[in-house]
Amino acid sequence: MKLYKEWDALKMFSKRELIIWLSYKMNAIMWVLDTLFTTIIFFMLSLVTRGSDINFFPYGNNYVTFVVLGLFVHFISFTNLGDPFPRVARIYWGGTMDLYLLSPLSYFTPMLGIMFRGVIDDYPRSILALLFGWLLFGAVFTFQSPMILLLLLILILISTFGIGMISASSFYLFNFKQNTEPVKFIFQDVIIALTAGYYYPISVLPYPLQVLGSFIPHSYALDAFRRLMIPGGDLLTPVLPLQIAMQNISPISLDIIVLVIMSLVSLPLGWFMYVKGIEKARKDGTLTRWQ
Amino acid sequence: MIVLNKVSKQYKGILVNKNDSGIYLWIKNFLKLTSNKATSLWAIKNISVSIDKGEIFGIYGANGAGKTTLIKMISGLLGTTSGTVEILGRTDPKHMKDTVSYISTNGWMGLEWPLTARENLILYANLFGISGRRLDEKCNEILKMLGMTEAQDKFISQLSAGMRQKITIARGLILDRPIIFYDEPSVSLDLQSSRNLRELIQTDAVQNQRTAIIASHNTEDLAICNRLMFLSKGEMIALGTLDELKKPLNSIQIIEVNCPNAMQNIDLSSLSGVKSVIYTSVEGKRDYQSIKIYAQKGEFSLNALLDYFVESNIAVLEIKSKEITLQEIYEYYLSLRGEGERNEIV
Amino acid sequence: MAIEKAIELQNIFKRYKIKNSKSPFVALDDVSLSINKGEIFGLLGSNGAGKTTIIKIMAGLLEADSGSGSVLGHDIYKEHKTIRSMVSLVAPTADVGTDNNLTVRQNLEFWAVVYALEAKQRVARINEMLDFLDLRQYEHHWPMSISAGNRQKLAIARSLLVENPIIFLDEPTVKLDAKSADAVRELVGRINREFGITVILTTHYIFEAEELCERVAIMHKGKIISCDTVANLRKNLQKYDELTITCKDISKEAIDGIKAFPYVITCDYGANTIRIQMTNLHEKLLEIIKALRKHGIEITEIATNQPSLEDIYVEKIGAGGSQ
Amino acid sequence: MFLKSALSFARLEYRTLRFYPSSFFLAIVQSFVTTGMWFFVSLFLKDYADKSLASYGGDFVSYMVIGVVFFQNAAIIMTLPYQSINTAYWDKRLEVYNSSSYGIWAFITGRFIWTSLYQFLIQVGVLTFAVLIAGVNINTSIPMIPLLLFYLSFIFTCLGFGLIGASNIFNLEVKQGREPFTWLVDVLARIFSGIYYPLAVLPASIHFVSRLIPHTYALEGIRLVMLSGYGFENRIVLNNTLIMLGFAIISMILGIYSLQSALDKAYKGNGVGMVV
Repeated sequence: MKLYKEWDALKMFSKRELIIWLSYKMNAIMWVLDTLFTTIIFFMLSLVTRGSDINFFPYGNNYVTFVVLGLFVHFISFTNLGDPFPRVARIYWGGTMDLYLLSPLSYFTPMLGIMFRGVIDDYPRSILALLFGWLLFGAVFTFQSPMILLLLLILILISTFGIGMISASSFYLFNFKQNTEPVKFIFQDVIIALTAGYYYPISVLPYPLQVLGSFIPHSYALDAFRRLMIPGGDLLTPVLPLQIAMQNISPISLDIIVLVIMSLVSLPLGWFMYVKGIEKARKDGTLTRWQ
Repeated sequence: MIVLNKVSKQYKGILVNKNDSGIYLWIKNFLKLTSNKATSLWAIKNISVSIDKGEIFGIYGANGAGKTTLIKMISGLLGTTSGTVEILGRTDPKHMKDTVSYISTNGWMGLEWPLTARENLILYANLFGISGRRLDEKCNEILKMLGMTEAQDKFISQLSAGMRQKITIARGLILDRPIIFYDEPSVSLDLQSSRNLRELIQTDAVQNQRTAIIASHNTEDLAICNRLMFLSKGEMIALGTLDELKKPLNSIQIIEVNCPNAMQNIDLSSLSGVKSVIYTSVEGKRDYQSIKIYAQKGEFSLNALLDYFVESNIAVLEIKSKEITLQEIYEYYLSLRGEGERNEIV
Repeated sequence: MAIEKAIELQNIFKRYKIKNSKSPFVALDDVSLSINKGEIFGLLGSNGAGKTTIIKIMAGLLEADSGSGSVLGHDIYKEHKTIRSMVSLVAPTADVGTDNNLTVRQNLEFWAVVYALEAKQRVARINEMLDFLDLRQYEHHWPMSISAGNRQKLAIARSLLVENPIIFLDEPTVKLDAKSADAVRELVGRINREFGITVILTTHYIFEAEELCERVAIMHKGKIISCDTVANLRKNLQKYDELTITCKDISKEAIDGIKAFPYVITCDYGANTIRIQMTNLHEKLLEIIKALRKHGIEITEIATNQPSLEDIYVEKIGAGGSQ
Repeated sequence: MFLKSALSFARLEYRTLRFYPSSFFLAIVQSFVTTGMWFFVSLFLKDYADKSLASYGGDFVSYMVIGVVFFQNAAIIMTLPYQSINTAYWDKRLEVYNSSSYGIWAFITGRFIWTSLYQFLIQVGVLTFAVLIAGVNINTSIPMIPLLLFYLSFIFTCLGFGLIGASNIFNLEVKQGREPFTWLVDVLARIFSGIYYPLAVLPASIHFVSRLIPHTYALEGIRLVMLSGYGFENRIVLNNTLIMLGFAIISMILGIYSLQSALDKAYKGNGVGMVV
C-alpha cells in the first residue's frame, strides 16, 4: 500500500510540472531552433568532405546519420545525468527541502517528480534531432532488430540516471552549493563530451582517451546504435578497447552486457549515496538555506 | 530641504515570473509593451509635502500602501510620473543620489554573499568613492555603534536576519549623507537593537542635523518622529505631528476591562457617554474577555462603570485606560475617507 | 499510554564551524526543555539566540551534537523520520513552499498529496482548511496576487492539511502589517483551541509571546535563561501585585476597610492616590472597588502595574549578560 | 572615483573566486574540453576535407582550433553585461548599485576587467597546449600588432553588442533565460562566420549574411595572421583590421547609449529593483 502513495505523489509532481510547462509553453521554439542549428552545423561539416570517399568502418558512410544518433544519446544523457543535481540545488535554494522531509514519503520522490520537467523538455529534442537529420539533411536509417534497440534505449536511460543520482547526492554529501558540481561536470562535460564520440568515431582519439571512454555507458550504447541503424554498419569487427580485448563475444552482445552491469551498479549506488547525503545534511544543519 | 509637490507614480508593465524565457517571452513582452494592454496601477497619487533639515519624518501605512515607492522617488531611484521632487533645490536624479542614502527593507538580500560583513561595507563605500584610512575608521566606529564588532568577520551566510539588517543600516550610515531613508528598519531586529537604532536616529538628527525619513508599520519606530504621514493606497490621508493627528480623538477616552470569559451578558450601552464597545475574547489559556470601551471624555464617569460591575457582580480582572494606538488613529482617518472598515470610534 | 509531555529535551548542544575562525559558533549551549501536550509554547529571544536551531532539532530537521530528547515519545536520534511525519512547520518566510505558478487551491492539492493525505479526505480537508482560514474567496487566485497576510495563512493552511499533533511557527508575523498580524495571532489561538494542536512559536515581539503563550522560554546566545508561565515570570520578578487607584476625598475608614482584607499586604495613600500591595489581584479587584464605592469615593483612574514581559525580558537579559 | 569602484568590483570577483574556487577551475576545463571536442571532429574530417583550405596555409585542424578558441572568448564577453545585470537583479543587488550615480557602470566595468583578463589567460593556455602537444601548427613568425588589433577590436565589438543586449532587460523586460540580440548574433556567427567550416561550403546566395557579422572579418583576419603569418602588407588583413576597428567603435558607442537610455527609461518606469 505504501508504494501506492509514492506513485500518487509522483503523479502529482508530474501534473504540477506539466501545468507549469503548459502555462508558459517554456521556450518550445527555442529548443527546436537549437536542435536545428546544431544539425545545420554538422550538415555543413559533412559538405566539407563531399567529394571524398569518406568511410568510418564499421559505422557505414553517412556522417549526418552518425552525428544525429550521437545527438539522440546526448540529449537523453543531458536530462538523465545533468538534471538531478540542479533539481536538488533548486529544492535547497528554494528552502522547500524541509517541507519535503516532513512528509512520510521517501526522500526520493520529490526529486524524481521534479525530474519530469526535464523529460518534457529534452526527450522530444532527441527525437527531433533524428527527424531533422532524416527530413532535411539526408540521414538514412535502417531498423535491423527493433527489440535490441528498445533494450539499449532502456539500458542507457537507467545507467545515465544512475550516474545522475550519484551526482545529485554530492550536493549534500560533499556540500557543493554552487550550481557547478564535479561529479556531473567530470562525467558530463569532460569524459562524455570527449570520449563518447558523439560527433566522431572514437578511433580518432588517442588510445588513453579511448580507454577512458570505456567507463561510460554512452560509448557502448552509441556503438550498438550506430552498428544497427546506419546502413552498411558492420556487426562483427570490434572497435572499442573492451571489444578488442574480448574477441570471443560479439560486439553488440558485449555492449548490452556492459550496459546491464552499469545500470545495476549505478542506480542502487546513486540511491544509497543520495539518502546518505540527506542524513549528513541533517547533521550539519545545511538542509536549507534559511539558517 | 525636501519638497514634493503633486507627486504621483504609475507602475506599468507585466508581472515578471521566473520560468518564462526564450523567444516566446520576447514576442509576448514586445506585443504587451507596445500595445497599452500592460497592467498599470497608481502607486502614489498626488502627494505634496515638505520636510526640513534635521527633522525625523515618519510614513505609516499598511503593506502595499506605497511607502517604498515614495521613498525610492525621493532617493533618485525612481522617477515621478507627474509632479516634482526637489532636494536642496535641485531635481536631477544624479544630485539626489549623491545627497541621499537609502536603506531598503529586504536590503539584507542585496548583500554580497561571498564577502564578510566588513568587506561588504568597504565595497559599498568604494561604490560612493570613499576609501582608504578614513573608511576604515568610519567602519569601526559604525560597527561598534551597532554592536556588530565581533560579528564583522563572519560571512553573510553565517549571520542571522537581524545581523544582516544591521549591515544594511551600517551601509546607509557610512555614507554620512544629509538625508537618510529607513525603509522598515526594525523589521527583523530584536527589541534591544531596535531600541538602540531609534536612539541612534534621534541623536544623529540632533547632533549633525541629519534628516531621517522612516517608513514603517511598527508603531515604536514612528513614536520618535517629529511629524507623521499616513498613507493608504498611494494617497496621503493625514499629515502632522503625533499630537495634531490625535487631536480629533482627544475627546475620546479608551478604557479596557478584562473579565473572565463566562460573563456574556455585559451590556454597557446604557451608561452615559459610551460611544461604542468592542468585545474581543482573547485566546491563550488565560481565556479572559477584553472589553474596549470608547467613551466621550467628560460625559463618561468611570465610577458609573464600576458601580455597574459591582451591582451586577461581574468579576473584574483588570481595568486600565489605554492610550490610543497609532493603528486606531490611522483607521480613524481611513474611515474619514470612507474606505476604511466599519469603525466604531466615530 | 497518554504521554503528558509533547516534547522533552535534555542538555542539547549544537555547534557550527565558521570558515575563517578556529572556535566554532555555539548555537545551542546546554538547552533543556519540556513542552506539554496541547500547550502554546513561546520561544522568545534576540537575533541569533538559537530559536530557529532548537525548533529544527525538535522537528527532526537537524541533529543535535549531544544531549537527549524525545518528541511524542520518539527518540530524536533514532526515530527522527517518524517525528518528521508527525509535525508541521511554517518557515519564517511564508513564500517558501508556495509555487507562484499554481493557484491557491492547486498549491494545497499538491502539498496534500506530498503529505500523503488519503485521496478520499483530500478535497474535503482542503475545503475545510479554506473555510477555517477564510481563504475561500482566493481559492483560484495566484499566490502573488493575494496579500502577505493571506500568503502566511496559505502557508499555515498547508501545514494543517494533515492533522499533526505539533506545529512549529517560526516568527509567523514578522513581515506582516498590524492588521494581518492580528488575524494570524487570533488564528494561532483558534488552531490550539479547536484542534488541540501543540503550538511552538518563536518570536522577538514581547507582546506576541505575552498575548498568545502560556509558557515562554527566554533564550539568549544559545542558552535558556528562564522558562516559565508568564504569570510566574512576573511573580518572581515582583512578589506582590501592585494596584494604584487615583481618586478624590479619601476617608480613613475606607483605607482601614481595605486593610482589613486578608489578602491586602500593605495599603498606603497619598493626596489622591491609594497604593495597595496584595496577592491574587485578579480575583479580589472587584471587592476593593466595592469597598471604596461603599464609602462613596470617586475613582478617576485604576492602574494595575504588573510588570510586562518586556521588563522581565530586559531584566533577565541584563542578568544573563547582554551583548 | 569611478575607476576605484570598478577595481573594487573586480576585486569582488577575485574574492568570489576564492569563495567558490571550483567554478573557476571548471571554467578552465570547460574551454579545454570544448576546444578538444572540435579538435577531434576536425582531426577526423581532416583527410577527407577538400583542398580549398590550403589557402590559409594550415590544415583543417588548425583552422578549426583557432576559430573555436577566439569565438569562445568573444561569446563569453558578449553575454557578460546581460548576465551580470541579470544575476544582480534577481539577487536584489542591482538597486543597491544603482543608488550610486555611476554604480551600475562600475559594476559592469569591474566584471569586464576581471573576466577579460582571466579569459585571456585561459585562451593563451589552450592555444599553447594545442600548439605544443596537440600538433596544431601555426606560423612561426606572427606579426604581433595586427593580431593585437584584431583581438582588442573583437573584444570591444562583443562588449558593445553585449551592452546593447543588456539594455533589453529594461526595454523588453527580458529578465531571465537568453536575451534576443546576443542570442541572434551568436547563432548567426556559428553558422555564417566560418568558425567550424570555411565559407566556401555555404551556398553562394547567402554569402552576404556572413559579410554582415563582425566575427567573419575577425576570424578571417586572425587566421591569416596566425596561420599564414601575413601582416598589414596583405590587403585582406588590412581591410579586415579597419573594418573591425570601425565595428568596435560603433558597437561601443551604440552599446553605452542604449544601456544608459534603458536605465533612464527604467528610472521613469518601474525602476531597476523588483516591484515587490
